[in-house]
Amino acid sequence: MEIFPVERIREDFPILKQHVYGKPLVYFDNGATTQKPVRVIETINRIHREQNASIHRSVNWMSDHMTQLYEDARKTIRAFIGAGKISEIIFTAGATASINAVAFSFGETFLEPGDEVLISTMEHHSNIVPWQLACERRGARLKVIPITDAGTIEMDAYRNLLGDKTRIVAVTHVSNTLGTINPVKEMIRLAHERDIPVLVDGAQAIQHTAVNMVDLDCDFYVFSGHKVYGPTGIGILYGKEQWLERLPPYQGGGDMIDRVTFEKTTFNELPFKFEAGTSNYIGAIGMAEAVAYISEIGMQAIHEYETGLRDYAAGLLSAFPGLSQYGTAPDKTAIFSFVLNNVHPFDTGMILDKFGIAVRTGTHCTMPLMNRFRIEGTVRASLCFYNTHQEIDRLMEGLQTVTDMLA
Amino acid sequence: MEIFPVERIREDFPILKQHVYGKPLVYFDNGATTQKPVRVIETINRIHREQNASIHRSVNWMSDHMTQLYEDARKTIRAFIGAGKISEIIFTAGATASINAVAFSFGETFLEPGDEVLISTMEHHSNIVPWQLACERRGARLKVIPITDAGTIEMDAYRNLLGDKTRIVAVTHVSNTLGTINPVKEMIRLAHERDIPVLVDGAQAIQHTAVNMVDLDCDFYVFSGHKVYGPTGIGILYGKEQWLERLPPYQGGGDMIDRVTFEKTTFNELPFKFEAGTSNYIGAIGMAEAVAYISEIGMQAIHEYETGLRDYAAGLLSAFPGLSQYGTAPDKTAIFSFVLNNVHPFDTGMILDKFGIAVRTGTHCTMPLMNRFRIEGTVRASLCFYNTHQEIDRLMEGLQTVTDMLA
Amino acid sequence: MTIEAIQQEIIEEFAGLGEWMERYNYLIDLGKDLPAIDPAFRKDEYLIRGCQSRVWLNADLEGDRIVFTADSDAIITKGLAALIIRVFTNHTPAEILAANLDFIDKIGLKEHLSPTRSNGLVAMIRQIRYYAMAYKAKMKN
Amino acid sequence: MTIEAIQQEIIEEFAGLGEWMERYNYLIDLGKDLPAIDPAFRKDEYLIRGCQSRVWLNADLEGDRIVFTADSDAIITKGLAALIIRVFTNHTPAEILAANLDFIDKIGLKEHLSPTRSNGLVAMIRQIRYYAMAYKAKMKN
Ligand SMILES: Cc1ncc(COP(=O)(O)O)c(C=O)c1O
Ligand SMILES: Cc1ncc(COP(=O)(O)O)c(C=O)c1O
Repeated sequence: MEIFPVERIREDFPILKQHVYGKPLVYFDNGATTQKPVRVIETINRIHREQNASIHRSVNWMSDHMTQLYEDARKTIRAFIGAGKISEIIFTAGATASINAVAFSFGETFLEPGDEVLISTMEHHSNIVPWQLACERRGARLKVIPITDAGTIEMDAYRNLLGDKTRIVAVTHVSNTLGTINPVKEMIRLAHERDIPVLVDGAQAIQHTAVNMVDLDCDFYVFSGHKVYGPTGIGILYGKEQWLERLPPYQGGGDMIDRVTFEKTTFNELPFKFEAGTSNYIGAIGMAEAVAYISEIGMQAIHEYETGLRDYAAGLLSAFPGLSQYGTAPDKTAIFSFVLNNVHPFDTGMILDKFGIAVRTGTHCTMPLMNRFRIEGTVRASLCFYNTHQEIDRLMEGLQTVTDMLA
Repeated sequence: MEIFPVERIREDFPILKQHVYGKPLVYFDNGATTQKPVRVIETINRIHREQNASIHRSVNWMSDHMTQLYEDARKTIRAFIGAGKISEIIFTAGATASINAVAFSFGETFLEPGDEVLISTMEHHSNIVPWQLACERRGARLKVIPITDAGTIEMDAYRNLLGDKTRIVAVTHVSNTLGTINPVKEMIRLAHERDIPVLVDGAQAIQHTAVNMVDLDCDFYVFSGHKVYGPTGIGILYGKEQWLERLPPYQGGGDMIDRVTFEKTTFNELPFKFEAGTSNYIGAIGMAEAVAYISEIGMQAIHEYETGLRDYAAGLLSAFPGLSQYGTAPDKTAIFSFVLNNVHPFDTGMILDKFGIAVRTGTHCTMPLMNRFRIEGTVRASLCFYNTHQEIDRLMEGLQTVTDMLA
Repeated sequence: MTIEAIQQEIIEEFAGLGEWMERYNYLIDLGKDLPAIDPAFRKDEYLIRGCQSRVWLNADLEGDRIVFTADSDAIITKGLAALIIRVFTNHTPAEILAANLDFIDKIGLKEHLSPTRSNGLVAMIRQIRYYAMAYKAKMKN
Repeated sequence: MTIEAIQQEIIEEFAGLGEWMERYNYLIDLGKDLPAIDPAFRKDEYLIRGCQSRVWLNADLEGDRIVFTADSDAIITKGLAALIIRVFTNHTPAEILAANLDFIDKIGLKEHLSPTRSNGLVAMIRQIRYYAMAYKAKMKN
């Protein structure tokens, strides 16, 4: 195996040179948002300076050109996630917007009173609340797949929960709090045996591992640009064409229509049916650039390097006295949630902050998961391929200081 | 009156130096999207390079700092539109997303079978389709205020249409096709006499004229960042607190909740209740920078200069043989919709394109308005404060060539 | 003449023309010369959707060859449609399906065939191929 | 002592401390020294919402002065809460409402009072003022 050129890669991310309180920044909050490589920054910059024009339905050269870049971005995303068709790639405002679109449109069409929507205990609020709202509107019920103490799906329980009333399964590919990589392919297979479609929340997976829609065979897959080294305000909804065609549009507005009269509106074809209003075309192009960047590094190389980081950090954290980890599945990403004995996560976070180490503390938008473990919150360090072993050492030093000061 | 320093202002917009087919770009498609001043471009650039971190619920310095910038952006927008409270300013993905949010949430709560929603003939599809969808869902009816041949609201008809069944009025402040500035203040007053709330679509007004929410007294006001010299993927929903508090949330996800259990979710306070998921915080800060920029130039100065441009262009276009203008209200912005006798708008647009003049042709997402005038489309030139009298001359030369070639 | 040869002929015609204005004038003339489509076909069923300038297209089988007629409400589009018709009409489905359409690029009008121009020509060419496929299938039976 | 004088006293205490670690250690000691709040007040009604570290606050009127007690589950927050209590407790509503709270900035802990820190202290101070307003109104009657 070649050595992963992490130092060279860090050069691509200007922000990694920042100092916080005079200390070099250790950015371990990648689960919240990722930093942007210079290619992405410069692409956005260049569009703003030289190319910006509104897309679609235009005769002028600049607009033609922007439209081309936007539709090329769609192709880049399609290739990146191995989707079958261009029309299956919908640009949204982010993962949350994507899930809301599906929960609403699917709910309106396929949820009846007494029906069930199946999610897991480890879902992010963005994959809970939209389904709660849809269930409430349609008189359907939310069912929850339990998890083990290690933070993995209880597969037997899952099999039993898949029932005649289950209309859709919505499950995260990777847990944003625990790092657990769920066996989504197997879960999809089991659901499909009963003709139940599956939405996979890929917000924490897409940046760490190669995904392939055709192979995974999921019905919907969602993620956010800002978590995959791209800009904010943009995300993806992948949906199988046969599903997207059957769903009513979510939002109304420009671009998503074919003809409008006051009596009746007919809708545009896919993917435009789900892209109401002026889309964030600059964001879309920026995201495609991010995806092109990590594709060049190679998802396999990223995965291997991050696995190395994970094992290194896991070893040190496990050996740290008085530290409890949440999420100890063998198959997980480099996300670590932990609590130091008798130390409030917030205190830990505040002291780490003084070391220039950016972590997140709290419930990580997974309150039901916190309830499952009967805790109020954790400290979360979430790593990615521009992080280093030395940075993990600095985290450990920081934790030692926290212990010295507080435990 | 001071002379408006248009040449100096043009220096702030790098893209205005571009050439198309070897000709200096004349950008007359500002109704579709506006260009970005260097301040906005550099703000986004700097955040990407030095400051990016996810906002809210964090203990680390970078995140604190980003949150501060984001909440400051909200304050800037509040001041810019003269809203009473910070909590009334909601960041959305754009005008279309804002209208969809209101149409959905208002519809769910206040629309019953037989109720009426009142819009005008000149609405953009983004202010038609969301209401159609809401009406369809709730069994309500869409009623339409007619307009005059000059392209103004028929006020008598409006008074008569305001009835016991009218639940909300949704009307554009400025028509994106005609340029008409509607008497929204008076329309709001009339609706309020009957306790009917009013949503104003400010997508084409906010960049051309000073607005004040308290003075206007509208209940909702929406606009897009990309049309007010800011980035794509960001917009504003202003809503009076008493309305926003009564509406259910639109989307579910992170940040908009207070507590989540699988049984019950309670929602966060305003404005967060309506900001589900990671918001486009970089877009929000970019938009605030844009708004700060035009505030410094001064909305009054912009308005006066643009009025001068409008009068100059209107005079030349009216004198042009065989040219029919649509939208001849005395009170209008520098948006011109026209058709040359026997020449398809698309042909006109294609030839103007070769002169480096970017206009838009077609229905401009206002098909019902096209039906009203019994036309298939128009050529639209939409100007703003960085445009010049010389550019208008170039448009006229272009139109002369179109006539020579085609009429 | 083969599809290839017709394209070559068009390329030579355009080679004699100067910059965009001459080319557009030529297209405009071609558009004016193209007879209006039979009113029976100027209907929604024959309309190519999703574009600003409307294009109507009809295809009839005469013997083993397809004869296309087309129209547009925009004259430059109509001129381009005339060229496309001239290339494809009176050929067998197999010839049409095998053809490599590259003349538009070579006569400097590429942007008109970019999928982002909403002039309907890309959709028109797609529709021509659909007709060819349909007639080919029909002829097999 | 006046609110102003207490703030001055705290500023002097901190002036003797070195960089952040000494300050935090001092806060931690203050937090540890602050007695746990009466369990009767460690309830949701007394909880300051919207923050990661939970802060409970109670206020009783003794004569014409308000006595505050507070608690937090995070120790640094609790130390800060102890300082804030020390400044405000045992003063009249009028004094509290007139006070200008600037010591936190001066002791170099400003970021803990930024409205973006979700430690609940900003909300705690707001709540202290609400109590003062409420008691002031009550005393008028
Ligand atoms: C009057 C009007 N309303 C709404 C919109 C929709 O704005 P956006 O596409 O940015 O959501 C537009 C812009 O196209 C508009 O001109
Ligand atoms: C697993 C998971 N799902 C969904 C989301 C929501 O993503 P966004 O906030 O970008 O919409 C997140 C990010 O916070 C996440 O981690």
